[in-house]
This record gives sequence, structure tokens and C-alpha cells, in this order.
Amino acid sequence: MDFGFTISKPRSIEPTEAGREQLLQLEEQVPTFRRCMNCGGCTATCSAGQFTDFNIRKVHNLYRWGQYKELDEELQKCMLCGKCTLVCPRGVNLRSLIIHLRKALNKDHQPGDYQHFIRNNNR
Amino acid sequence: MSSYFHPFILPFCIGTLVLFAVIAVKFYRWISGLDRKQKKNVWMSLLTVRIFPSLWRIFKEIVKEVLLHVNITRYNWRMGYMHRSIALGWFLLIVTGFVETLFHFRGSGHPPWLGIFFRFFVRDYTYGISRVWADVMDLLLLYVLSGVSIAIFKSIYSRIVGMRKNTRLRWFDICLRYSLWLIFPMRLLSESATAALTGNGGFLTQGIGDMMPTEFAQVMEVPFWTAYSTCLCVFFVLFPFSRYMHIFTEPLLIVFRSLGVREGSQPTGYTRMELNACSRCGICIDGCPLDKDLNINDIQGVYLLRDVRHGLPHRNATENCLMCDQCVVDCPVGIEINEIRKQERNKGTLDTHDNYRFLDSVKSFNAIGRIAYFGGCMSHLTPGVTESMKKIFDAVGQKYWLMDEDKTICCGRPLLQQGFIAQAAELRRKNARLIVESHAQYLVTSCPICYQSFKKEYNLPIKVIHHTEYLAVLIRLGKLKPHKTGLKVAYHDPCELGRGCNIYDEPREVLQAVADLVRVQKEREHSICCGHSLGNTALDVEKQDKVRDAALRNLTADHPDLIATACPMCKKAFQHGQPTHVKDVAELIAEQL
Amino acid sequence: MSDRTTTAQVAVIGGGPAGIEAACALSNNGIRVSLFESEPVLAHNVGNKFKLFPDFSSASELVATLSHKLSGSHVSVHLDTEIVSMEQKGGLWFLTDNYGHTHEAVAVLLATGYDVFDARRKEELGYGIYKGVVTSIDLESMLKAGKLVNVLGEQPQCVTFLQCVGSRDEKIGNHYCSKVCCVTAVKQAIEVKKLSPRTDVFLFYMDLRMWGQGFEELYREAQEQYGIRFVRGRISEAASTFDDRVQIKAEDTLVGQPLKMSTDLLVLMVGMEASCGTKKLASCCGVEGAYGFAHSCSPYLSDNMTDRQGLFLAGSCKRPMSVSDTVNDARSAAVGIADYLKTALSN
Amino acid sequence: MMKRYWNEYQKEIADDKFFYERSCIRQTFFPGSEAAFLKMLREELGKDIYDEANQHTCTGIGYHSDIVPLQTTMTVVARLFALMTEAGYENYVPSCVTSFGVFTEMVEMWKHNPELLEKTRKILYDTTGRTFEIPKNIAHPSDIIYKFRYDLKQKMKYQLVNRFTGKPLRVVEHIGCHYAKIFPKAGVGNAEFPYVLAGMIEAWGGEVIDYPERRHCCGFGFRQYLVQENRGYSIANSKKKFESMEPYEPDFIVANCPGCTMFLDKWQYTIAEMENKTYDKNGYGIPVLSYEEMAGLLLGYDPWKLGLQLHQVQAEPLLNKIGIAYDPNEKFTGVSGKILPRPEKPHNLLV
Repeated sequence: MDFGFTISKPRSIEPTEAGREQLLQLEEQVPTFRRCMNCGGCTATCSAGQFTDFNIRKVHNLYRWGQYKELDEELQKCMLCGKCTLVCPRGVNLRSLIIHLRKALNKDHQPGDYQHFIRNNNR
Repeated sequence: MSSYFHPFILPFCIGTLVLFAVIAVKFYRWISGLDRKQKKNVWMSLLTVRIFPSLWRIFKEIVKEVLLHVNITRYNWRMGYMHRSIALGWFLLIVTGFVETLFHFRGSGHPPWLGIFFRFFVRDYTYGISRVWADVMDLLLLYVLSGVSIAIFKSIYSRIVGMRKNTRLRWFDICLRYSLWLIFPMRLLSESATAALTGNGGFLTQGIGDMMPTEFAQVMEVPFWTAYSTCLCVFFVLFPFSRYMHIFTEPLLIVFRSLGVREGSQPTGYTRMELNACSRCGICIDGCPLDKDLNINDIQGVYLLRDVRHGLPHRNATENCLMCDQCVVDCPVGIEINEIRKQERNKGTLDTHDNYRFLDSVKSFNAIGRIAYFGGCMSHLTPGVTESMKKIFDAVGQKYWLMDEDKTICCGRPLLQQGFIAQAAELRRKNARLIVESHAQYLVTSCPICYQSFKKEYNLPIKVIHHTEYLAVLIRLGKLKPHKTGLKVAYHDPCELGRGCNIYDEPREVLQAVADLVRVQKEREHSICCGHSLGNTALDVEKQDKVRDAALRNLTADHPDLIATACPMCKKAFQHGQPTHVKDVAELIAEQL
Repeated sequence: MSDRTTTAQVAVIGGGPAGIEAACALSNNGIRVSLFESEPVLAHNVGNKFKLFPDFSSASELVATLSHKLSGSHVSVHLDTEIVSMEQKGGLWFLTDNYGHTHEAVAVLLATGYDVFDARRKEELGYGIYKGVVTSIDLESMLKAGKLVNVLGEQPQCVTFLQCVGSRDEKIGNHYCSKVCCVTAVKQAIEVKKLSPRTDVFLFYMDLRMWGQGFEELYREAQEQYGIRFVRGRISEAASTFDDRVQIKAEDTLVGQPLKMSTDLLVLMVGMEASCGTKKLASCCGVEGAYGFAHSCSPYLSDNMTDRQGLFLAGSCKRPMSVSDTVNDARSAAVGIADYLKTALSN
Repeated sequence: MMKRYWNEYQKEIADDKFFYERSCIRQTFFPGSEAAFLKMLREELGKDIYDEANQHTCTGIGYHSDIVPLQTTMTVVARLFALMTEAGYENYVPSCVTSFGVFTEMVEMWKHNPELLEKTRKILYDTTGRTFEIPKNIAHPSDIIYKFRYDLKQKMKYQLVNRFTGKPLRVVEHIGCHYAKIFPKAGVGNAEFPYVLAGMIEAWGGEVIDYPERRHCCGFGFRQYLVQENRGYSIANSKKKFESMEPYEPDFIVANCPGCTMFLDKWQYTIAEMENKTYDKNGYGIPVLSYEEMAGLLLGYDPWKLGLQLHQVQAEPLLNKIGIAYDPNEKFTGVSGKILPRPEKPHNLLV
């Protein structure tokens, strides 16, 4: 419905406790994540980034600050080709980071249906 | 007939009945659990004339693998002997026992368990030809016992059969192993006791029987036979739930594999067959770079298959693997370990559709009369390879279309390897459209990952070749005449090209045209992964580097002038290692034009 | 003793600024010094340079001054002589050179310096593949020749510098910062502008470390007077364009957007690595530190000493160092050696 | 036990004999609230409260929107005080939190600048011929209910307890900015920890939710709301509060300021229409009550007489939780017995 105005976006980032927890969890899963010095090499080389507006460095920095909005959709553009991981001068395991980010951002995520299959077909 | 009954046979009979009932149920469930495509393949194979030669092949393979264990012997003869002596020995023991019974009773009129407990029931079998039977049976028992003793030694010291490590087993399997080991000594004791009383034993049982005091034999004969029967019972009842299920599953697997069944992207009844066909011999542990160089010892094929089969947690075993396929090549049963791993990696709800709409606007190119060249994502980081290929194309006057000169749509294999099936399929559709619309003659690719993907996953209407194949053809045809140099070159087989696509000879052929090829200790199907494989996301760079260093040590043992490879990923990995000269096969050729 | 053996109180290995400075200082104190240089010329690393940061004084003049000082001293100089191994026996050091000669000394000063990083190991940057990609060393000789041209031999429209090639890169195994490249790039950028004022100069950096006196001022001058554009981002790929220029891909991280641009020359600011000689001799004496550099006792009070008696270090065989730091370090090494000789001889 | 420092600050609240001034917003949007307050004071507590017929606005909205000049506001306030003086009362009770803030501010200003007071007296006298006294005590109605919360509790039929689970209801309390943010000492418990509503909730069996944006403005913001183009800023503030309180799953929100009650209520509808987002699990939104409505409900007053049907977020789920009896058929019957027109259903917000 058109009310003649839209809801303004917040002007500043305000870190929350929940966001901090999420970040710590991710850092535990991908310890190399902490090493990033934001050189932008990953974004520059990104295969998907050659076609569309996808900035993995920005995505994970937004995640650092608990700004999760639309990050999941953004991350789906990744083709997992691994160039970013290869050029990173700090050895950040970016492919692992992307998969874990997607897991963290996807609330419905459950490991494959295989567990279900095991329960039904085991032995 | 009733004179051939004694209560001690009951455990054996019950055990046998349970065993066959459970196996029948399992087989039924697995076969009915095949998916549509697999069933179609089976029917297609069964209903055509191809079935006759394949029946012969199936028979041959079952004899070779289930009884003779040819593959294991090829890997290590001591290990092969151990497996063979128990499998073949026991099989012959049973068969000979039955033949002996048939022979004795002239065909019929005897209960089915008699073959197993023959000596106990036929006590007067001490004349003429029977001595020969008894000796043959003893010989077979001795053969089995020799295998069992090796197995016992191996469980303490695996190097005795040339293995670095023993497989860590579940306690259930360990218990069952003891019951298996007990069966044969118990048989020996039982038959010896009977021989002591009746004199119907062969050279071994009679020899031991003669040493037994008669009173002892009289008291212990029935208890020995009971213990023997009980061991058999325990083993048979628990058998289908243990690793020993591989004994009956392997023939079934061989049948269905020969009928054209393969793993798909989702687990099916065939997957259950594969899971059950693993004997946990541990050969996959032996070659695994993660075990050797990083001491990660819970992710190898054997553990993956075990944990998947028994529903144990296996997140780590699923994710932490280089997918270098060393274990797949080594596996004596030929289990598609990494296909199962990929099924396990299935990312479920993370694997979403319609992610790459931004690629729809990418336009194809009218490449009629040209070939398409796909460098691959990584080739942007190894411009040496693409530049050399351009130079070679120009040198032979081949018109080409650089599909991904500026930007690359990934082939989708990295996604597939990580269990993003739908997303990988979407990327394949995008690339396939570009290739088909271009009407290029054929597709040359420099990256073995893309090569495997285009070749096996794409179903393209045109031929796909790796640049080493292309160069080999050019050299064979005399279109390329590179100068031979005196360089000593060690060639590294990339996993995806060698073990993945069986291309070992072409790169070597090409290299020999320009340089002297140095033999490497571990090469061809035993080549060590460069460690930076895209199949793994769990390892951090420090650990990948350790695997790489092991590969480098293997390659540089003979101090070659440079290392040649045919994969941009491997090339980058080695470049990042200790300063070593690494070049792609294409670069070496381009330099010598 | 055979005629092939020379004796001296101090053997200085390496004829760069550190070696020369230390040798002269020791010799002036009446100490007998032999200096060994594997190359046919002295101070070739500095000699390759055009001007020095931050005051644009001439590098050749510095080398000339050093050489003059050396020739005026009593140091016995062995050019083209590479020490291949050394060992200590009974308080004396025995050095073997590439001719098989042995040299004897009470104390040894390792001043074996650095090598520049081989930019071909970063294949994605295209050095050795695209003609428009050069290293900072190549640029230095262009500047020295006063001829700055692109691949086509024309005045370049655009020159782009990339920092941290072979330094601060875990993939290549060099985690450390090479210290001098930041200010060198700023210096070279200014020189490019001086030589060819209409050329656009871009400088891609991850962090700019203007640690020395006058460096920050130089940076500001580069921005203000010469209009050099500083971009915070790392170039991760280079490719060639149809007109033989170099296309680079980076991200301007401050804008948060990828950047794709063409440039006539891409200058790779190659870092310092331990030189072959440093690696070889440091490991031969068991004083090997991180990344193949030689390891001193402590960075504070005994930075010239090693764990081996009578083995001293000076200059960039320890870590990346600027010329001025190197010269100072050499003098402090000379003082340390003179002290050592006093005790060693009195014993 | 957590130490509650704000308990240490208690403001002075008169005992009896109040002069009541109505609120523009409250009497328009929540008329039942003011009626209920008067009823509570008179009937339940037996106090004397005077409801003046000739009263008018305090200019608060215009004043805070920079439309009404200061001197005008002072004079208008002075006239209201004159009405009180004329009626013979000394304890001023403005229904609106902004009025409360304006009165406190003017009195404070006069205290520091006697010449302004003199000027105001002169202008008022010149224009209307009235004189006035500064009230002895200015208290917000929520202060009075807070003061008598235990007396009211004795008469209450219900408690803030979920009758299905037996657990206390989880309540978000929202204090209007002008209550204590202008003069901290004017509020019970100061500006940082106003205890006025929390005291009621805790006394009546509920549990107060302490969420990160508890002290954030409701988003009304006067100037922001008045210009349509700026409303995005207003609603963004409310949204921030909702997002912050959402994880704590509040059963309802209670506010002491009429503007806050209105905006926290109506913006939920707007956000639901704009972004299809509601802040309770079932899509009904979080009910917003004024403190009078909360007290009235617990005292057993008819929800429809309290005017709950005039809220945007409907209160039936909450009434069910507390166990308050109501007649759904009476929902749209007015006080006079007249059948009221039924409102349109929103697209996204469930009612």
C-alpha cells in the first residue's frame, strides 16, 4: 500500500549482542576469517563479480556488524570457483567462509535429506 | 536320517537360517531401492544380447575378487594372501565338505548340515579313498588357519602385511572378528577329538587327535563340537550387521555394477550395496594424503562408508576430503567412495534455484569453423597458460573462440563437489547454452576440473578435449614441431586429469617432444595431490601447504630442472611453494616453437 | 699454511653498504679486514638504483663515496669471490670460497644482504608474460636511463604501482612487510611524474607505512604537488588488452566496488627476500631465522651478535632494511667486532 | 536480588484534590481511557478530581513543532493555570505527557526568569482579565495511578498473568520522552530508569521486559510526523523499537503517553502493510494499551467501554490470555447503544 512515504533506513550501524555471538560462532567455524585485512583482492578477482554486483568483502564486513539484510540472496551469486581463496594474501579460507555464512544466514538449513534416508533404510 | 542328529547342530542351523533370512530381506530392500534410472539400466542390460558376455564377465570378476582377491594381491601380496586364504579356504572347505558328503552318500538321503559336521556323524569313514578326503579337508583347514594367524598378527602389527595402519573398528566388529577367528581352531579341536576316538582324521586332525588322551577326547568331543557350532551361530547371526556383510554384498555389487548401475546424485539401494560391500581393509587409509601428511585419521573412505552405513556422525568425514580420488583408485572393491561423499555433502535447503540469472545476458559467439577454448576460472590467475595456448593456436593456424577471455562462468564442478546440485546444474545450463549456440567444432579446455565437468557432467553435442590431448594430436600429426631441449622435467599428474579422466599418456607424450621426462616415484594413478584441490573447503592454507610440500618432495627427489603440470590449480599451488620452476605443458611447447 | 690461505682479523662477507661501511670502520681502527663480494662490482643492489628516498640524492654517488672510502682504506677486497661455506675451529673461522681457497679470520661479519622477490611467482600479475608489467627494479633502471616508455615506445599515459608483491603474502610464504617498498613507490611515482608530467600515476596499496623521517611529507607532496592517485586495494589479476596495455582488476575498497582499468605500465613493488648467500651461510652456521634471514641474538642490545662466537650480522641479511639503517647497523657491528677482538686477543 | 537504584528516587505526588486537564490525542483516539481514569479516581479511590469544561490545548504539538512561539505557549499555559486557580485547586494533573512536559518546563522557566512570569501574568491579565497561581504539584495521571497501585490492586478482578500457563505476562513498558527526559527529577525513577509503569506492571503480577531499545523514542517526533515526507523517519524509529523487542515475545505494550500509544499501535499496521511484517508470531501484532486501559481491564471494566475496539492492533488474544470476559457481539455497540460502523480489514495485519 502506498502511504506517500517509505520507512527510512537506519543511518548508523548499531552492534548488538546477538550479532556479536553470531560473529564469534562464525569465527570459530572459520578461524582464518579473523585474518582479513580488507585488501579487496577477493572482490577484484571474483568470477561472479565480473558479471554482477557481488562484493564478498562487503558481505562479510556487513556480517561482522550484524547487518544481515539481503546477505543470503547476495551470497547465492557465488559460484564457489575458489579464485578468491587462491588470491587472498592472508590465507582466509573464503570458500569455507561463504558456505558457513550461507548456513548461518539460512534459517531453514538442515543437512541433506540423507539422515532421513539412513533412518529409513539402515541395516 | 535321525541318526545324523545331535542337539549341538541346532545353533548352527538356527544361525544359518537367520543369516539367509536377513540377507534375503536386505537384498530385497536394496534391489527395490534402486532408483528409476538404475532400474532402467538393469533392464536394458538384461534384455539385450549383451547379457551373455557380461554374465561371463560377472562370473570371472566374482571368482577373481570375492575368492581370489586379485586386486588386494596386486596392491600388496601379503595382504592378498591373508584375505584369500580365509575367503577361498573357507569356501573350498564348505564346498569340499559337501562334495565329500555327496560322494559318501552317493547323492542324497542326508541332512544338509552333514557337510559341516561330517566327521562327527560319519565315524567309520576311515578306509581307502576317505583318507584322501580327510587329508584334503585338513589341508584346506590349515590354509585357512594360516590366514587367520596372519590376521591376528596384523591386528597387532599392521606392517606385517605392508600396511601403515590398521583400520579402527567398532567394538561390535572387533567382537565378531574374535568369533570368526575362533571358528577354525574350534573346528580343528572338534575334528581332532573325533579323530582321537574314531581314527577318521586327516594328517592334521589325526595327528593332533593321536596326541589327545582317549578319556579327554571322550569327555570333550561333544563340548568341542558344540562350541564350534555356537561360534558359527554367533558369527552368522551377527554377520549381516557387521563389516563381514561385504562377503555376500560384493558379488551382488559386482552383478549390478556389471549391469550398468552407477551412483547418482542421491543415495539409493545401490548406495547401500556399496556401503555394505566395504570390508574395511584399510587400503584407502594407506594412500590418503590427509592421513600421511596431516595425520587426519577419521575421514578416509573406510570411515566415511562405515559411519554412513551405521548412521554415525560423519560431518567431518564428509567435508574434509581433497576428493583426489586416490582411495577410489586404490579401493579393491571399486566402491565409488567420492560419489557417496558428494551425496553426503548435499547441502539441502542451501542449494537454491535461480541464483545466476545475471548470467542470462551473456551472449554466445558465432564460432562456426572455430574451436572453443575454455581456460577456466583459475586460468585468469595463470595467464602463462592461456597466452601459450593462444600462441599455439596461432602457430597451427587454428581459428579459435576464447570463451572466457575476460570473465568466466564457472563450470559448476566446484559447486557439485560441495553438494550444491541444483546450483551446479544451473551453471551447466548457462555454459552449455553458450557452447551449443556457438556451433564451435569442439571444445578445448585447460583446466582439468572443467574438463572433467564438460566431459562427464555436461552431455555436450561436441567433443571435449584437454589441451594436453590437443597438443598430443598436433604433435602426432606433425603440425607442431617443437624443438627438443635438454631440460629434465618431472610431470605432476593432476588428480582431476589423471585419476579423474584417465589421461596419463598424452601429457607425457607431449613433454617428451620437448624435454627429458624424469620418472617420479609416485606418479600416474599414485600421484600425490597438490593439496589445494577445490574438493576441500575444510582445510586451511597452512594444512594444504603441507600436502603440497609432500607432493613437491616427491616431484623434486630427482632434482629435475622444472616441474610440469597440466592444471592451473596445481601450477599455482606449486608456484606458491618453495621457489621451484613450474610450468604448464602448454607453456613448454609454446616456448619451443 | 698453504699459499692459498689468507688470514685476517675480520672477514666481511658481502660488499654492499653494510660490508663496506663496517670494513672501513674496522680498518680505520687498525684492524686487518678482508672483504668478499660474490659479484664483480660492489654494492650492486644500491648501484641499480637511481635515486634514494626520501631526499632524491643520487644512488651512484653513494656507491662512489663508499667505494672511494674503501679504496682509501687498507681493506683487502676480494671481488667475484663467493664464500660457499664456513666453519669455526679453535676460535678461528675458516671460510671456503668458490675457488676452493680458504680464508682465516678471528671474527666474521655476515653482510650478505637481500635478493628481490621473483615476481614471476605471482603469475596472476603477468610479470614475464606481459611486456607492460615491470618490477620496481626495472623501473629504476628506466628512470636512471631517463627513458620512460610503454610497450610501443611511447610516453606512457598511465603508470600504476602495486604494493606488497611478494611481501605480506601468506600464499607465497612471506608473511613479513618489506619495509622500504611503500616509500620507494612514492619516490618512484614522483620521479615518473617529474619525468613525464602528463602521465597519470596510480598507486594501489593495502596499507601505506610511512615510517621514517620525511616519508610522510613525501607522501603528502606526492598527493598535493604531483597529483598521484592513491587507491586502497590490491590488484589481483592482470591481463593484456588488444593494444598491448595492461588491464588490471582490483577493488577500491574504500568505495567498495571492483575496479577494472588499463594502464601502460604496471609496476610491481617487489619485496626483499633473504639473498641466496644469506640463506646458505645462515643455515651453514646455524643462525637461520624466519624466512631464511639470519637470526641475531636479540633485537635490542645485541642485534649484531649471533649465537655463534665471533659471527656478526649487519644490514638486510637480518630483515628488510633501508640504506640508512643498513649503514648505521654496519657501524654498530664494527664497534661490536672491535670489542670482541679485544677480548678474543687478550685471551 | 537485583538492586533497583531507581527505587531510590521518588517524586512528590499530591494525595487528593486534583485539577484534570485532558489530552488532545488521548481524548480523540482513546476517549475511554480518560473516562476510566476519572472513574477510577472517583469511584475506586474516592478522590476529588475536577474535570474543567472550559479547558483547551496546552499547544504542546505546535510548541514542539516550532509553530507556536514560546510566549504564546506561556500565556496558554497561564490560562489553564488560571482555570485551576479559579476552580480552587492546586494540584495540576495533565493527561498528556507532552503537556506534562510543557507545564513543568514553563514553571521551571518562570522560576529562573521571574520577569517572564511577570510578563505572562500581565499578558494574561490584559487579554483575558484572569490571574493565576503556579500549581503546588504537577503530576501525570500515571504518577497518581503508580502512587495508588496497591490500593487499586485490592479492587482488581484480574492479574497480569497468563491463565493458560500461569506465568506472568511479559510486558513492554514505554515512557513518553517528555515525561522525564526533559527534567529527570520530574519522573518517578528519573530519566534513565522511569519506574512509573514498571511499578504498576510488577505490582499487578506482570513481568517487565528489559530490551535494548527500551528508552528509544516511539517515533512520534512531532516535526517528523507532521510532514508526510518525513514520516519515514518517524516510522523507522518505531520499527527499531519493534525489532528490538520482538525476540522477547512481549504479550503487550503499555505506554503512558497518548502519542506513543497511538504511534506504537498504528505504525504496526503501516509496517504490516508496507513490508508484510508483524511483530508477534501469529500475525496479529503486539497490542498497545494505555496505563488507564491496563488498570481498567484488571479492575474488570468492559473492554469495549474502555474503547479497545478503537485500537489498530486488536486486543482479543490478550483478553483471552488474562481471561477477561467480553461479548464479541457488543464490540461495535457504542456507549449510547448506537451500532458503530465496522472498520475495513487491513490487508496484512490480522484482526
